[in-house]
Amino acid sequence: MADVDSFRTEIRAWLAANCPPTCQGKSNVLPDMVWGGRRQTWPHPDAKLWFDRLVEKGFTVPTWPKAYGGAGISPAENKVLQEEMARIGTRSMLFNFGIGMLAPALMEFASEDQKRLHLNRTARGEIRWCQGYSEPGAGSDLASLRTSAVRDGDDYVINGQKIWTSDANVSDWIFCLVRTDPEAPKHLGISFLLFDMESPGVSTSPIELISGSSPFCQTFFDNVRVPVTQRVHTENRGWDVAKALLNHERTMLADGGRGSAAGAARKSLLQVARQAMGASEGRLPDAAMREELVQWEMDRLCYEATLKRTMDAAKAGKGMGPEGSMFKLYLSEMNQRGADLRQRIAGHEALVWTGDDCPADERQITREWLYGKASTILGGTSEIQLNIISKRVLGLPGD
Amino acid sequence: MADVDSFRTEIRAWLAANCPPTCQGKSNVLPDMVWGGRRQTWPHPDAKLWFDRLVEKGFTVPTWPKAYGGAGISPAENKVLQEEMARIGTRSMLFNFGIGMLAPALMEFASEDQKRLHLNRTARGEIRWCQGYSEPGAGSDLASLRTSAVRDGDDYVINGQKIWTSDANVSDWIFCLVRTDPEAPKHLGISFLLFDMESPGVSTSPIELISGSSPFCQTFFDNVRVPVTQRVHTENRGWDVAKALLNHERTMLADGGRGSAAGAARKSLLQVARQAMGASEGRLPDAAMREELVQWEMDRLCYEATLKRTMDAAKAGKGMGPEGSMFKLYLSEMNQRGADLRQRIAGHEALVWTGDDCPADERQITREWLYGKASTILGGTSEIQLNIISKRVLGLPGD
Amino acid sequence: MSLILTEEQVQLQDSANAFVADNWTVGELRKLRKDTGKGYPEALWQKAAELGWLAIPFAEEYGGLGLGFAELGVVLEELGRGLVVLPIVSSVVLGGGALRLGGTEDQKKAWLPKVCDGSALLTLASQETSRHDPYAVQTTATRQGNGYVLKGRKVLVPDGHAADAIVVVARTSGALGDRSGLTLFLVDPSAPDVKVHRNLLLDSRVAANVELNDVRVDASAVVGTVDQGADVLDQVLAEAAVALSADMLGGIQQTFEITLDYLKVREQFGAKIGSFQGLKHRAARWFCEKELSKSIVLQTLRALDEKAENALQLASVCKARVSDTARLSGKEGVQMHGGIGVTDEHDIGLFMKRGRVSEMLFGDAAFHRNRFAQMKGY
Amino acid sequence: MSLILTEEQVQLQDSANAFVADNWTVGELRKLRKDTGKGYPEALWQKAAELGWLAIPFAEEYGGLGLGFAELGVVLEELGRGLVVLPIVSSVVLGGGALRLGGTEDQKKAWLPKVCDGSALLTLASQETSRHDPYAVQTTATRQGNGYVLKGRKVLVPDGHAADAIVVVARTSGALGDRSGLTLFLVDPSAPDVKVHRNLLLDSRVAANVELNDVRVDASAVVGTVDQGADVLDQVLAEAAVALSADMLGGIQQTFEITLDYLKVREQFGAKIGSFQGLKHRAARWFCEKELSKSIVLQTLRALDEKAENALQLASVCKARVSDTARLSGKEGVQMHGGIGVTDEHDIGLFMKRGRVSEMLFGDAAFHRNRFAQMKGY
Repeated sequence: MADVDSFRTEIRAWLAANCPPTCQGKSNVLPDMVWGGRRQTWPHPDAKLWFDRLVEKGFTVPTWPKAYGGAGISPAENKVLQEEMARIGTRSMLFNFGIGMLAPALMEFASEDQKRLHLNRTARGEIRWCQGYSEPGAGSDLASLRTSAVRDGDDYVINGQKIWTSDANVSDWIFCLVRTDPEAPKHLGISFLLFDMESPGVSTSPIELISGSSPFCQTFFDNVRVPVTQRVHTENRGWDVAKALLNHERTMLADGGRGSAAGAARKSLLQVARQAMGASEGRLPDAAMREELVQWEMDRLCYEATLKRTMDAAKAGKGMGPEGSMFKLYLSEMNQRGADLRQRIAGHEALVWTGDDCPADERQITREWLYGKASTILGGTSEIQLNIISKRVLGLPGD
Repeated sequence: MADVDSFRTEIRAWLAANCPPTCQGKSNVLPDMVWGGRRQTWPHPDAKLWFDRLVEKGFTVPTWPKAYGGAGISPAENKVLQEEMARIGTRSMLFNFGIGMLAPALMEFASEDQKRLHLNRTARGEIRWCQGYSEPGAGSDLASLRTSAVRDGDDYVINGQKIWTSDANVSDWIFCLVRTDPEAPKHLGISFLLFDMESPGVSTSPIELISGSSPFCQTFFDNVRVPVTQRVHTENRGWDVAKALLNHERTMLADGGRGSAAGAARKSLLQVARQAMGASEGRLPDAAMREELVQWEMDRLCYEATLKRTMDAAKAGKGMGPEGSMFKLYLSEMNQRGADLRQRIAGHEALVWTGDDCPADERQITREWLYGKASTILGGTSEIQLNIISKRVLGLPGD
Repeated sequence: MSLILTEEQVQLQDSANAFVADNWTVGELRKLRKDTGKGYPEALWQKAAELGWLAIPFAEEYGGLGLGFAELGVVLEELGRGLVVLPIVSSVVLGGGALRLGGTEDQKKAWLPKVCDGSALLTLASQETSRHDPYAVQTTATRQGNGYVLKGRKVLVPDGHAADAIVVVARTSGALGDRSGLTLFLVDPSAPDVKVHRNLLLDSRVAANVELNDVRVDASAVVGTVDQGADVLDQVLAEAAVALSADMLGGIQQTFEITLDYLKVREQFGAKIGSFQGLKHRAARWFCEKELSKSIVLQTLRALDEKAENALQLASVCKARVSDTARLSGKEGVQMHGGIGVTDEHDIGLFMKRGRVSEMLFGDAAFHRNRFAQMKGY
Repeated sequence: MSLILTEEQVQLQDSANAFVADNWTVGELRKLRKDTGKGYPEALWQKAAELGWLAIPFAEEYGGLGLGFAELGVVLEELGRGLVVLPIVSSVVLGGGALRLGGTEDQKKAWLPKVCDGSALLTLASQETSRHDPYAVQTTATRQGNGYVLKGRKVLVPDGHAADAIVVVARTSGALGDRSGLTLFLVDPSAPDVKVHRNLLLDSRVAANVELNDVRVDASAVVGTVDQGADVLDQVLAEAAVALSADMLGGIQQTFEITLDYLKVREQFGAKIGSFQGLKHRAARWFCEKELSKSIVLQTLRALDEKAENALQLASVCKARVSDTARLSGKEGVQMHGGIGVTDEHDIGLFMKRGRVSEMLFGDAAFHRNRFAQMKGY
């Protein structure tokens, strides 16, 4: 505890000396998130200044080793750091797919040179990463991908097409699964490459969803040349990297969902209901809807308890493992159901797509309901999660 | 129409001349059902007299050909007959598995001699039939049955075991699936036999269910000799007969359920609820339960409409076919849900199994709930019905 | 009452089916998003009128065909199957229906022939609250001289922006929520004190919010009996709920068939996805729900025609069941299509959107279960 | 509050697990059907007392261990896993709990040590209506001299036939359904004007109906405050609902595991039935429900110990969720076993029956959802 206390003192002093007053408190000038990369812009020079100081100390990714751009501090120390930053109303803003998903996989599979290069650049916010996994023909059967990488001297030549590439049109680099051996069994002919999205032959096209425009893109590769040195792990063993990365993704989704979707829904479901149907003797007058709302709220509380139990177990040294699939399954379905309820409760205003006589809030409810339809499909369908649970958690035999 | 009218006149005259007054009206002496067979008893000699007269006219199975014990009348004429009997409060009482299930299969597959013998005896109420299909190891995979029939001269020698044989301990004859070729693919080594339950080597043992004692039995065959002439259809092609019979069974279940289970439940669900929870301002006070009750009642109405639509289509000459599976699936699940609801609504009295201070009605509710658990399993599980619907109705590919 | 189609009804079905195939593709809905006019294809409207569809439920003396909901349902089901956008429910069932049920002879003579030949579009302005609640009417009609002054705001008036006349529900007595005290008025939407806001709904159909800022109408504008408007209103809304259910049934069936086809061709993990029990069993259950929905629609359409005693109860059973099945269909249709199902490019999402709007129009499943419970003493 | 077991709790779990393995088989339940005595194995009751389990939630001054519901829950979960029949919830949580929360010093001294060492069995007589409704109390307690006269009829009194003392809820003022006006009394069931009817429940546990025919009690029999009995009653019933949830959780887990094992060995159509997606996906969803149930039980047990502000709300969430999961487990457990599952010979039906009774005790899911809705302003 003495160590932690002295660390706290140290951090307070550093924050006092380095965090500009404009970057603290409720009305600070910081952007919500810094995605990084060549397109990053800054709403205020102080935000950039503060970000540079965070980078310098390794505080954008505090628990990473110093050699890779982190601060090399322990989880306990990081907790103190986050508490102290929260105390003065500031934060470390860097967030992108490179940190939560790619980096853990690189730590496990990349060469030392690759780690030094890519982890450092990621930690410094120099690269915004996107993910090249799904393909139009492959769907849930990810490993049946067909984008080809053919060896030509010291390069691979890439041809093919990816889909559901989030933010491909604004990202700098991609981590990408390609087929390097079309003859091998499907899981054994895949390699994992990193390359620049400005390479000649790369183009992107945004996907319009049922909810309107979206961050998702289709990405096309037309004779894109990628140096062999940018392959992570052994040739044809990219599926090992992919699997590890998917596990991190599910964990991130389960945890990330906590603050955002469920939290936002909680605040407003009862409010939406009261606004739409009023109250009769202090109760919601529509008993059928009330029942559905209460069931949802109870499910949410039970989900929260389960997340807490799992985190407590993790703290006690028991890893999450394949139960991650349970969180992805349950959270996405619960939020989808919540969005559905909210839209049904909101009534006629939520049916309006465009119109001059309707509140924007309700129109937003409808877009969220529609966007939520993607949550049980993208990032692994509910059916895939059910397969994973029954196979890897319950030990039931394959089909 | 003229024909029908004259038939009606004829029937009225016959009824007036033949139906004893004691067998008419609300307080008649007739038993609910006549199962037939050597154990049949008669509550009143007039009932026996009336039954014999029905048999003589072929009116126990009016639409069967006269050669097989029926009256050879058309469906339209049969409608008139039933209307006229209902008008004076009498009925034809014969009911057993031989009529609804076995007979249609015999009509299709049996030899002329077999038809004359067995259909006539069935029509006259001389045989109560039971069904030897299921086996302990086979379950839903009916065709994997192992009861063996080995040819020995002009006989088969049967060894093995059946389960879920309804009323085996009080039946006269059994229609039974046996394996005559253990080497053939499983559907191609089965034969269909008819034999006497008093044959040496047949024994039965009743099955106790979670709801208490039951009509189901286990049936054991220990070197039972059955003449080869009692085989229906070609050797090793008994599965054809079995399939036809199962289709008739599902149709019978779907139609039979109409009057009994669903009807009985309809009468009492709301009553049970009012008795258990009273009313507040004319409404059931428990809104959550009310919602479940209403959903159930609506499902029941939609089911009834579907049954009617199918019957109307059948009348117009469009057969039922594999949709029979839908009725078995939906009806058994709906009734199970209804029984579950009734038990939950009835509250504490329905929790009592035995006790001197509790009404028998509520105790009955619990037994029905438990017995209903068998309805989605016996006669083809819900899962089997789902398979049949997806394959035979929807045309989806096999697993 | 037989629940299968007569020969004439089968012919009508074939003709509606051909009409859709020849004149419309689901993709037209994407164009309607940018339309700022009437919001439906006017040429098709004219063709539908020529085929006599708008005349189906009206008496011959007003230019009608003297047929019933069984026939109208056949047409609506086919149009729903194709997601065709035409204001039939608005004009024929809602506005025209109010006049058919409650109109004076003068009103009928003035408007019904035009409804039948498509030269006028009528609709009904009933709803005021977020959720359907037919007696929650705050719009007032105050007696003044030989007429009334209407004041209030209506929402979700189907095709209200394109209507030639709107039947408005207003309160002439009683308190908010009372069944009695409602009166129906025929209002000219081009009158100076009427303001119509055009809203594009999420399924590319259009509804309007209508402001009535002290609108003066003559006493001859009253449809039905003063203070007893709910008698006509209940019937009209039930008929609209059932007519819409027929449209929804078409959408449900088409969603099911499109998805079933997809299950038979799409491959994953080296097999057709329709061979996976996980999807197969869900498809089989969905099939059952679809069949039950179809049955209750057919039965209720006929119950309306026969003026069956339990017609209003059945209307609630029908709308509740079909709404639930539409929600299930939208959900399963999109989910079973996977990624492609959530793109705007694929049609399946359009079916889900139409089903969703219809689910909530004229009372959702919760509303109708509650209403049924009240009627039946639950 | 951490939602994983401490080392001591893991030891307690191991010891309870061994206790069940050494002393009990599920099949004992079939024997209890014919038992006409206390309805539970008295030798085991004594052993449970010796292990200190009955003393867990009581203060040391009354012979207790000064532990909490987290510990009691661990024991009850293991007993529930084995379907052991012991009146712990009756004596320790209901009767003993009422005294712990509301008893006078004299009452506690007289009874709690005996509850702790198993020499006395207490219980609570609260319910009167078919469905759980704690304020629907018609039993009256009328002041007379230095005491009260109790008159009424109680149902579903857990282990009431074997109790040495029963805490009876009676109305001292107010109207039927009022929360205020209830008072708790300690009643001797062997008193001449008390009549106890023994009922065997469908899961082989026993409950009694208790008639109170003008039973005289002293003023010292009052537990807690006159007219304010609901304060103690609400807490006791919530604690009982949560304790029972722990027992149910054990049953749910065992049902799941038995069924999972069956899916892995039973063959049909040439394959293990657990390889069919139709069953596999249902098992996976059931797994999720089971895990959620486990989490809410662990959280609520701890919330009771910490006297958390939202403990009563959580108790309702807990009982509602666990009741729903128990129903699902009973249904899926039996259905996935097929024919053998509906025979009396197989154990799976016994789990379903226990789950069913527990589902309805101390409020079913509908009751608790409604209660939660009221507490939270829905």
